[in-house]
Amino acid sequence: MSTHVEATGVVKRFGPTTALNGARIAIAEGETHALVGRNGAGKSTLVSILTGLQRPDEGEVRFAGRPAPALADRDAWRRLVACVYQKSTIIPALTVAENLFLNRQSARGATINWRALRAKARDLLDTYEVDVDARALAGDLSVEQRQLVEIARALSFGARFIILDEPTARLDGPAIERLFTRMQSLREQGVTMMYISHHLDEVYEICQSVTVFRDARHVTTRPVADLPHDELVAAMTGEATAAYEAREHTPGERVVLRGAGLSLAGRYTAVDLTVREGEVVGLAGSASSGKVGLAETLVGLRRPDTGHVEVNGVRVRPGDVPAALRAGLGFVPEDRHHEGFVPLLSVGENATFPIARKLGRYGVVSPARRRAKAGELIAALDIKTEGPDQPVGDLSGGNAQKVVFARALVDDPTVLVVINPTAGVDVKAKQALLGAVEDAVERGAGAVVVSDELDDLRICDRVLVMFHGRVVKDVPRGWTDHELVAVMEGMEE
Amino acid sequence: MTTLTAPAPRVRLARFRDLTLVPVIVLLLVVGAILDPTFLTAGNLTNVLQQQSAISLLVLAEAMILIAGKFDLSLESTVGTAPAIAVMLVVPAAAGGFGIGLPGALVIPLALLIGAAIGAFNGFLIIRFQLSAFIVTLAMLIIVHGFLQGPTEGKTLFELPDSILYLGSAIWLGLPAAIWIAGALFAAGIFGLGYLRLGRSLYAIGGNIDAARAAGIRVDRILYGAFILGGTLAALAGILETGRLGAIGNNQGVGWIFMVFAAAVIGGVSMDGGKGTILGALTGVLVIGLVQNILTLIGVSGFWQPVIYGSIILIALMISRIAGGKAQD
Amino acid sequence: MTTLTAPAPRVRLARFRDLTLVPVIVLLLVVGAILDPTFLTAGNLTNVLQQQSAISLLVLAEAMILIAGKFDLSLESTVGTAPAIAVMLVVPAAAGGFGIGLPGALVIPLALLIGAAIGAFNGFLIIRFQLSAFIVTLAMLIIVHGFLQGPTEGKTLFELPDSILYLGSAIWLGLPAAIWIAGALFAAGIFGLGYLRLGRSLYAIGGNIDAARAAGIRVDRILYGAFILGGTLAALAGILETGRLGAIGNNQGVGWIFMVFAAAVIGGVSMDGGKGTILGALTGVLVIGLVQNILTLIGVSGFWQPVIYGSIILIALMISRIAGGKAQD
Amino acid sequence: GSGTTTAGGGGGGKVGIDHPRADSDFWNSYIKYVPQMAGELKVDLMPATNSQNDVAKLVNNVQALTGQGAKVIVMAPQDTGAIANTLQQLENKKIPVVTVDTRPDKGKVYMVVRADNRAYGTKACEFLGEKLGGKGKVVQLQGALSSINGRDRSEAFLECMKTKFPGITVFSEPTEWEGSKAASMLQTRLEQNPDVKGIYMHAGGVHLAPTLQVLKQKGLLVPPEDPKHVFVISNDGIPQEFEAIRKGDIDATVSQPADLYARYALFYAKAAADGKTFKPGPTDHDSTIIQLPNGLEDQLPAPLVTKENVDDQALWGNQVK
Ligand SMILES: Nc1ncnc2c1ncn2[C@@H]1O[C@H](COP(=O)(O)OP(=O)(O)OP(=O)(O)O)[C@@H](O)[C@H]1O
Ligand SMILES: Nc1ncnc2c1ncn2[C@@H]1O[C@H](COP(=O)(O)OP(=O)(O)OP(=O)(O)O)[C@@H](O)[C@H]1O
Ligand SMILES: [Mg+2]
Ligand SMILES: [Mg+2]
Repeated sequence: MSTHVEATGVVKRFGPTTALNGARIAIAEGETHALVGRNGAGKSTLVSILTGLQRPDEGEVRFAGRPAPALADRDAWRRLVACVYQKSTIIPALTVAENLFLNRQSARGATINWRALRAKARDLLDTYEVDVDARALAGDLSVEQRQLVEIARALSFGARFIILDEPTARLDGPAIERLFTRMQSLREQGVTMMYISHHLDEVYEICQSVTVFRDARHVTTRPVADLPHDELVAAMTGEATAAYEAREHTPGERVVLRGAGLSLAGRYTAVDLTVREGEVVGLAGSASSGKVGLAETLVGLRRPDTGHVEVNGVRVRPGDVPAALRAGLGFVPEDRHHEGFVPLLSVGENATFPIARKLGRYGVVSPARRRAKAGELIAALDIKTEGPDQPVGDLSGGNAQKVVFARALVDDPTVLVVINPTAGVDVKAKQALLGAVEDAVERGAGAVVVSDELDDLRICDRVLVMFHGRVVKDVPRGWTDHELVAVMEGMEE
Repeated sequence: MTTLTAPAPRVRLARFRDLTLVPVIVLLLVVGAILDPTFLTAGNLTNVLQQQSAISLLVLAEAMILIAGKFDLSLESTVGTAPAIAVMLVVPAAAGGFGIGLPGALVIPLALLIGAAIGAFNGFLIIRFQLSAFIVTLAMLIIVHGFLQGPTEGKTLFELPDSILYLGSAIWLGLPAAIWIAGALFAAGIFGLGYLRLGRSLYAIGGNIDAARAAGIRVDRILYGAFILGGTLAALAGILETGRLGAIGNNQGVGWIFMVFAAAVIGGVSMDGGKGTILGALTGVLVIGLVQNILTLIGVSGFWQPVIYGSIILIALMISRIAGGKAQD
Repeated sequence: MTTLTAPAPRVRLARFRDLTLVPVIVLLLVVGAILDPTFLTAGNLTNVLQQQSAISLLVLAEAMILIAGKFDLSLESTVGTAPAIAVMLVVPAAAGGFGIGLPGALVIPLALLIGAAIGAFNGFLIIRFQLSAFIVTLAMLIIVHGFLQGPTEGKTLFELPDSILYLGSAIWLGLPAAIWIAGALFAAGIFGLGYLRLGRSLYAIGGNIDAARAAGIRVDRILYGAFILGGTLAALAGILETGRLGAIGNNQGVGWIFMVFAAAVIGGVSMDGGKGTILGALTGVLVIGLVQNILTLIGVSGFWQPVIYGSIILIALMISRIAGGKAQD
Repeated sequence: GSGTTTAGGGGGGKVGIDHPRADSDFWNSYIKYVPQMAGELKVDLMPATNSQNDVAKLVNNVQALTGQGAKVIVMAPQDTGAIANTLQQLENKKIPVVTVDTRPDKGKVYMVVRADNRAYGTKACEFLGEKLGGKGKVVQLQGALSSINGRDRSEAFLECMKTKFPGITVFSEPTEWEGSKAASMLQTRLEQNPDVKGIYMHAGGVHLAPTLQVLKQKGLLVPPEDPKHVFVISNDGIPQEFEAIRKGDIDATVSQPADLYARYALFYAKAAADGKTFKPGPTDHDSTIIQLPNGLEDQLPAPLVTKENVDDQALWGNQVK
């Protein structure tokens, strides 16, 4: 088998940060090649270099033995490689159809036939079983639907090399399955793929070989079959790491979070929910189940049509985040870019906004105390950053997620609501984040974990499964994957 | 797999969003007709269109640039400076020219070229040096106007070659040529931004410049094009205005830019880029033109006119907000 | 961790980014001193500071509003209208007043209150109705100026109560009071936006309004506060200017807003929100003031003055871009 | 001819009037005189329009006025070139035009009613030149250089200084009719040249208060006898200037006759509507009509007001209430 894509000696610096330091990768023709590494290891940076968005400071990229085209020649790059980037490349103000066929709406110079374009888009969406209206504005889609549109677009180019940078971080089980089926058939057609994910079991499921990056360098490249799970994790983290063990909790009697008679048109109907101190409650459900909408209502991001929310016995004004926070809530929103952090502000400021009033008197925020507090959080959550003063916008995706987590935990909340808490977070960090939730619960807090990932739900004492906007089942600890998925898919009442 | 949102009505709404000002226009037509019998005559409405034709070209240019996520304040200065410099290159020194004496037939191409050059220079500073478009074009507004005031020493140019007067004063098929020209350019704009890949890429650039770049759109080249086309349209607006007024005063175009923005934004073009249509911008121009005309006809006191005028802009803005259903930015 | 480089240099760089215009200021001081011996005298530099004190308050207000991701054009109209209406509430009808005859001591509080009210109304339209801040405040610029022109019928108010003249003309400890006032307010602004919870939340709001909301910041309340404070500062600027000029003309403040934006942006404040500092904005004001002073001293021809002036803004912008190292927006 | 009312009882037809701007004291006085004079002269006046110093608006307004049936147009085009086309169109429609304050460069006018702006500049120059004894430094606070009046005053002042008083250095400050700019520029100039002894202000309405404020701050607001006195001559003739002359703060002003502008603009408008014609030569109101290539011009007197004649009740500035 010949080498389809090869990068050697790649160095890329961003100011004082070295994102890639002599890294290399070689991907054989027709294989699906995994690239794994901890958050900030330089994976996405390599993607931007392999797709011609950025020029490496040093090193070389070759496609089928030929040097890569000039950076300005975007058409040549697009013929060579298609990509699902980690950062969204959807244009919210345009329709789904136009996003799918951006810059190829028509033949060069020809008039766009919108009707035909929509039909083509519908075909494409059908092929990939993406259930969105081609005419809808992309900005109105859910995070997940947007991701599906991006995937459909990347796969539709007919490129012989496709890169997928954490495509599944925002997808639920069935969507992931569909994606894998699709990738399988592409591979059968001889398409080469590079696949990035923090779900290592996915790597074993669909990839033939794997490259591990650590601290901006290449560590190893091996067939997946030769690399057991433990060794893979050890290669990524540089040390042996045991699998995460969920702990036992002893829920108390006090109810810390209550939702009573909550309904929101189009999202969920007649939901009652109580969380006691020391208890972790999961919220699960497949696409459009309404779980995210419900969780956002609990934290005050949405105002329900009916019903109310109590935090620590205090009835919180609906749709009022500050009131919920003051009542003792901490939360991690679904989309970190949207509601999670202010990119230009530092790690320290982003993490400490909810406790700013405690960092000094008379409305003054003491930078020294802020830095000290942020330092603690950085250490506790193992955030890879130059320090509390680095802007969050410069962090890698997973590390930015940890900053959002830090913000949720900073005020020692007695109620924690986390939505897809480990999206895009590496194995070790995932353990740190789930551990942080459990620590808080052991201190007497109650937690709600909303997630598409079964691993996250394993720490829950019970899982509420939603289907079409209703809570259909309360599943106690001890479920198997198969059971829970069956309930989520509505196959079992 | 059930998507709970009903997509169909949403899309239909989106299409009508271009036309949120149509009720306002109808209202203005009714109010105008009630307030003054002259208002609804063909003559008066033709006047309104003719009066708006020059400024409408600026709105067209600005809408395009705004959709691409940029900004150009200097257009208003180009309206005076481009035709003036072109004229001065052509007319003898006695008539206020430079005494170079290029042939009179060149005056329109020269003016358009000067407009294009100003646009290119703006683009150069903004794209190449990544400077703030607002401040670059603000400085250019001052500088370009200085290039009218400096060589003319503040004087009006009124001995103009016939060629530059023609377009702004001719009548074609019973309507002023300026109306035909503006109409044709708007039609081209609506078509170009609606049905050409080049036009659509302006939306992509304004909506998410990184995504546009990743999709293979030649962002820099297209932005240059937008600035150059914008400058050229502003020069053409200047030519039409020159023909309408018969001379080039030192204040030609000065103060237009605020109205241009107001027209574009109440017409649904976002200041943040990526949103709005040329048709919407056109309705914005019409609203502004009709309001001005009605205020003139009913003869509101000059002292209070600004208050009424500003209030009407606010009301139009609210209507466009309510009908459009989306927060503006 | 190989990527862990020492954090210290980065922070230091970031801190210096506020001061990218300092070399420009030094250059202007040197050039000025060479061109004219009067330039570097204490008297002249004091004059520059006094001349800039009123407009600097507008820059302070605008910088704050820009950092919060919003926009206020109407500040320039408040500069004239707030003190004028306050004066008219106080002076007798014979002196151009409304004949209400409130006590003269109230004139300053009244002016500040009017400024605050204008800011609150802007905030109401922008925050409550989610209208485009640019166009709302553009319409308000026109309307507020109409509220100066309407009641005065375009006349200058010459007979003013002493209280409103005091601040703009008094000398405290050998320096004009206006300089002390502007200095104190800038110091407060630098401290407030750097170290107060409220000030920091302006950055959060401007940087990502949804994240700010999710972090528990009372976004709407703080934005209202920014607009109200902005209007109040503009009214105070009007009071200082009134004292300096000894009368309130119909043009007071008109045309300032462009210079205000230029000063803020060359001083490093982003038009996109969330970026920049008050100290940076202050250096922007100083650059503009020194340029104006030097141009006056060397007596450049009035006709070409705009060209030179605009070019200097462009050059300052480039220096601030190169020294700052980041693309502007 | 003396064929008075020819048409029906309507008094000759409607007069449309456009005001140039509403943001200066002079024009405001003019605007207030207009309805008063219309009453006195029994002119059938349509509601006035205002072109806010924008010739494009003026053109639009004139179109609207003729559309509404104006038989005569009174206007004050601040841009005298760009109105040519409009005048041509009005001539085609046989609508006579009276212009106030400015003389169009091209296009037919029935009558231009104005005081000579160049004469203002010359008068100011002569006054200052004599007071300074032909030597020293003076500052001229210019209006906007893009306005014909500002330019006329400025050019005439400079020309006169050059020819009659070559020993005087003139500093010209372009203030764009803004008080703020005037104050800053004057302050800077006085810092640089503390020996400036004369100031010519193009517009009392906007320049008066700032100038006095700067002089006061510099301790230069002293009586004419004092050697530190700076001679100040203004332009406009508004009541506040008279007040300042009485107090000795400034020395003179050129009174621009706002009342006469309004009166004779309407007088000639009515005459035009009635079909009367005029010939060059002296008139019955202390003025002269001169022949222009494109019409006639009645050059109204613009008296120099000093301490001696400041209380003359005939001055319009003394009649404003
Ligand atoms: N534009 C940038 N400016 C500054 N630093 C950057 C930039 N992009 C990436 N970095 C830095 O480069 C390093 C590598 O980032 P990269 O995004 O490649 O990591 P990753 O392996 O994709 O991580 P994740 O798994 O979290 O997505 C990080 O330390 C990050 O902070
Ligand atoms: N901004 C929006 N406007 C209208 N409908 C929306 C919006 N966001 C989401 N929806 C729709 O509301 C329904 C419920 O969404 P919600 O996010 O609560 O469910 P979910 O279980 O989290 O779904 P997913 O797993 O796909 O995110 C879905 O059909 C979704 O498409
Ligand atoms: Mg990544
Ligand atoms: Mg979801």
